[in-house]
Amino acid sequence: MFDTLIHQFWSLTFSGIALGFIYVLIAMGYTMVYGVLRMINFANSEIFMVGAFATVMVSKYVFKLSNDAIPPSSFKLFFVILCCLLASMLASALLAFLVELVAYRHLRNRTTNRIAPLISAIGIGIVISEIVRILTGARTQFSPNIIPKKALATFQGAEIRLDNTITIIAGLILFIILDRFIKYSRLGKGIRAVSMDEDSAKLMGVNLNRVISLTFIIGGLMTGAAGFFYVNVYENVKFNMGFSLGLAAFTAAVIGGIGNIRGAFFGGISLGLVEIYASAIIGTQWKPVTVFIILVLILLFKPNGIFGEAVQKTRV
Amino acid sequence: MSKTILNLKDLTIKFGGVTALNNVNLELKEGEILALIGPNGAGKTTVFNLITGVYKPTSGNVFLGDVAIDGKKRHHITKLGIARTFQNIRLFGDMTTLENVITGTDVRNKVGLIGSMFGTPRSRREEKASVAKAHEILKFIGIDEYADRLAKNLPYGVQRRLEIARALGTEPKILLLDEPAAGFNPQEKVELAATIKKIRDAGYTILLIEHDMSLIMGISDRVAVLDFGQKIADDLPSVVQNNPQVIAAYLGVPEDAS
Amino acid sequence: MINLRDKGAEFWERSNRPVRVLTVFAILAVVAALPYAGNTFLQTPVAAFDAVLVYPMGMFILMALGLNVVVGKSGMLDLGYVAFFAVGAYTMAILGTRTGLNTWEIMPIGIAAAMFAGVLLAIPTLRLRGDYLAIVTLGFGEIVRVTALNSEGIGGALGIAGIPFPPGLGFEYQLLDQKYFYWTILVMIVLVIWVIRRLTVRRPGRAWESIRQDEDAAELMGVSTYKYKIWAFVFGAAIGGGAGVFYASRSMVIAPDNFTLNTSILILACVVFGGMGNIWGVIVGATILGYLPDRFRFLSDARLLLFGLVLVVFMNLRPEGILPRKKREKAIVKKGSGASI
Amino acid sequence: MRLELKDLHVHYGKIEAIKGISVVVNQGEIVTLIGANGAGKTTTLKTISGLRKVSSGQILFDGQDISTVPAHERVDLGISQAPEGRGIFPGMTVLENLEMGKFNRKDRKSEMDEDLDKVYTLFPRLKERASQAGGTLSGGEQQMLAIGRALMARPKVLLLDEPSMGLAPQMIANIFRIITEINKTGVTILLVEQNAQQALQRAHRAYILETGNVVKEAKASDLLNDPAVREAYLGTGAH
Repeated sequence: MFDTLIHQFWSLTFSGIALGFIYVLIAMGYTMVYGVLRMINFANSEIFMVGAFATVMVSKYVFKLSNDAIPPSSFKLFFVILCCLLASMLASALLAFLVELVAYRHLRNRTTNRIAPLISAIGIGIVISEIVRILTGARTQFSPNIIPKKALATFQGAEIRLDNTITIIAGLILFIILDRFIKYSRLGKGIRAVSMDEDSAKLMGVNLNRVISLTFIIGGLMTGAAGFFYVNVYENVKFNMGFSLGLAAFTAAVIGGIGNIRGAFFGGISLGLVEIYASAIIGTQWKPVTVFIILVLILLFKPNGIFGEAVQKTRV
Repeated sequence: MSKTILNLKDLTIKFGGVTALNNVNLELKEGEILALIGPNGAGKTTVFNLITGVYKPTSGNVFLGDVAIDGKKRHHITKLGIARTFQNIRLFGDMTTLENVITGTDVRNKVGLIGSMFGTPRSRREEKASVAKAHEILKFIGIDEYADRLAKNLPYGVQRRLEIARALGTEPKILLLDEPAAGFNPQEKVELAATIKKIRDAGYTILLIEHDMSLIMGISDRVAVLDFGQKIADDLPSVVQNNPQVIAAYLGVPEDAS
Repeated sequence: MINLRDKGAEFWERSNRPVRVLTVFAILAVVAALPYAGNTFLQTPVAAFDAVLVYPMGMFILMALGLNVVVGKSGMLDLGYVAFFAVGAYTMAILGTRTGLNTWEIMPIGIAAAMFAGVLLAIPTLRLRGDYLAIVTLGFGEIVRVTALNSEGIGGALGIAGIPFPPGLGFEYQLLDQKYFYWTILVMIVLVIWVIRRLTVRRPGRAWESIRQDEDAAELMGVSTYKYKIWAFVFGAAIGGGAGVFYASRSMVIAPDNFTLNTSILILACVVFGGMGNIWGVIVGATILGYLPDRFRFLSDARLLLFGLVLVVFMNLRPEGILPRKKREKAIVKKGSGASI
Repeated sequence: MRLELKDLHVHYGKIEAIKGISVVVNQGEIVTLIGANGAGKTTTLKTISGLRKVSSGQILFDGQDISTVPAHERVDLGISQAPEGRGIFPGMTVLENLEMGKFNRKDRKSEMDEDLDKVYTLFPRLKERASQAGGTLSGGEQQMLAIGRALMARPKVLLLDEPSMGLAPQMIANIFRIITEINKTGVTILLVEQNAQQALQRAHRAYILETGNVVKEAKASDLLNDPAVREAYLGTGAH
């Protein structure tokens, strides 16, 4: 039972970290929104799905990539990656912005009922995934291989693959940029202020609606990036792909303490690893069950996450 | 001397690093009206929250009779005989006035889901008794004419009174009133004072947070003063009123230094 | 917009007992005669009309009534309601194909199994805040499906086939003419309405209402909120489970694919559309949303899209649904009106 | 600068919290609103700063009706508030909190430093704790921070909501001394207080509020020894 885990430990670890970074980025979508609104963005999994589709579309129809053709050379490869990544990020950010407008803004000013925005967000999530389902005929779309899955080096017998490496490095860079932005930029401080005390933030001159939109947009950018990396590693997209990844990323956010971006970083990486190790032991088909059990356990015993309020300084 | 019904012993509670209450001792005698006063932020509502189980004390105990009730569940404390009203009205707005009170009386009812589902004789009996009791309480408080109105549509003054009625519905031994006169005009305050006295005369013990001094002086048997989470006075109203420390806490110390 | 619920309530109040009894029987008679209306403008183009009456319409109404106790009455957002439906259905499928028990004997077992699943989920999660509860139930619904999918012992992805019809009671349940199924589910619906109405005007209903409106105040008024939340959850689960047993017994074959998140969303949309917290609204909502996609061909593929739109539009524009919860007050003699007390 | 409330009505849901009050604050004054809990003092301030909606009536600021201007834009007009309960950002450092006060001001760095210097001169304690998280400050220090932060926006009028709440007498005296100092630098102040004695000593004029109405308006020094004030707080029979 543990054979796979022991024999492929390092290879699993690299995949786990790469998967972890995908979770980290999607978790930003949840955690940013939660930080300012204290609400779960139930449409975030669909925002991710659309980001992933954007990469497939651009690589397939703009750059005409296909798995039969010769993979692009280094400069063109870089250019393709950049375009696909940007397309994913922008598509998701735009969608996130719309989700806020349609599902949250009106209700936020009108009702104190906490269920209403949740239902409305669920609804918009369904609408998005159904539109994609109808457009794609519910079929899985296979993506051309953008980043070649070649080994850069080996470590303890495990291959260090290019696609995983790019995911990890780019994910890390995006995370650091976001972290710095929230901590030091003027708008980042506005976001933090709203998350701590909405009324006081208004008294400082912070435009609440604008900050909330911005939060959704930033969350969308990160979630969209995750879509790009996901496509690179797994090479297929489907209208309902968001559900399980969304639940996992939400779990990652909760592990580290939702609303806390550094917590989400920690949560994403650890969940990625746990999931990959657990799959090696009990089989991939039980992955969602593992994630769900982790989520329930965390909510029960550590509802504020592993870091709890201790790292409130870094809170969004 | 009548016997002590509620006893707060060395109550201390800290939130983070801040000590909200520091070693507060307070005794409530059966059948009295005790007013708890003090400036904003002195810790009055915190005392209510400790008594009703919303907070657990950092140290110290709350005794109801001889039973320590700190740490017990909130609904259980209500069942033991303590009911309260809220400073910022928290009625069940989508229920009628009558239903609000009946929800209070339910704590004395025994029938559960199964009994209600099958409409057992006991469930029918209890429902009937609850309705009758609720009407009685509404008449007693003087708002029975509003029985079928939705609570959220009631005038402000009636809402405040309904808070009291709902609390009485739980048949408490002790009634905690949190600023029942807030937002009242002088005429309403006079009426409220009469109501509170009437409740006491009906056999309830009352602990009251209030800012309106004329109301307090008119009805309370004793006044306890909190300042900074500490009890600085506990005496007859007339004595407390002229206590320099109390005056200082309320009006501020005339500044002589500068 | 006129408040239909109040119009109905007004009529009900003005009527005396014989009129009320007559009204109920008249409505029941019309509803019961529906299977004979198949060749009118009501005809559904894809599936047979009598089948549509049973599923989705009847099933939706039944489940929406159950979910309404959880979401509408008690204010807990349960996004995994399909799980209880699945537990009921699988209980029927397993016991129906492997033991000699018939549908009516399995019914209480299926309900009990669903209630047990409800308790299992409720005990750890009902202490959580509303939005966490929503996502945990969402996950739970999916987990039940994934578990069924991966458990070869209960058929895996293929599910279970050959589930027996309910035994006839002087008549035979038939596949081609489903009016007996329809009448059976009608009886179940009437029973459920009757039970829910009893509960909601009595102590449990008040407890649920108070929890929905202000949980802390309810607790401080002596309502054991945790207990009543569990009850609401388990009661809803029981109805879902019962619906599941009947569904499996009618469909003869079930598979994990019948129990996706979509079903939970569809039922939630029925509740939201009709009016959270109001059983008549929920019935109207489930009837319309159950019927429309089968009546209009272009809607059947976009069914879920339509339901998603319903959620967004209704939450934003008419959060109280078609039939709002109790709004009307009995006329009162107001003394000294205008004064603030 | 002149701030004027004209027949202002404010509702919380169906309940009328402010029932048509008229208040005037002139350039350079300290005006105080006193009254018991529930009188509507805090609501009045929140309405001026835009956190509460006006039901009817006007808020005139330099002659212009600002009652529909959103809260975040009123800061730019020159209205700053140190809210009740201080409302500091607990997870930000003291310096960051102060910088938030300048959120919409595109000042040069030198102006920022100048304003910081001013605040630090008024509250030397804040300078010592500049890099400490706001949430770790004592109540008095938080109050200083709230006032200092409001000053960073270079307000024309400063709204102070119960600056003495929950503070030790020594600290209260200190805060009020600083309020006078701020006023002397040309900032107009509207002060809501329960600590009537202190407020009346410091203010030029005062309004007494009772259940959403202004029941008395007078020079602060006249009210200081007015039995009516004492009565409002301690009831008849106090002497």
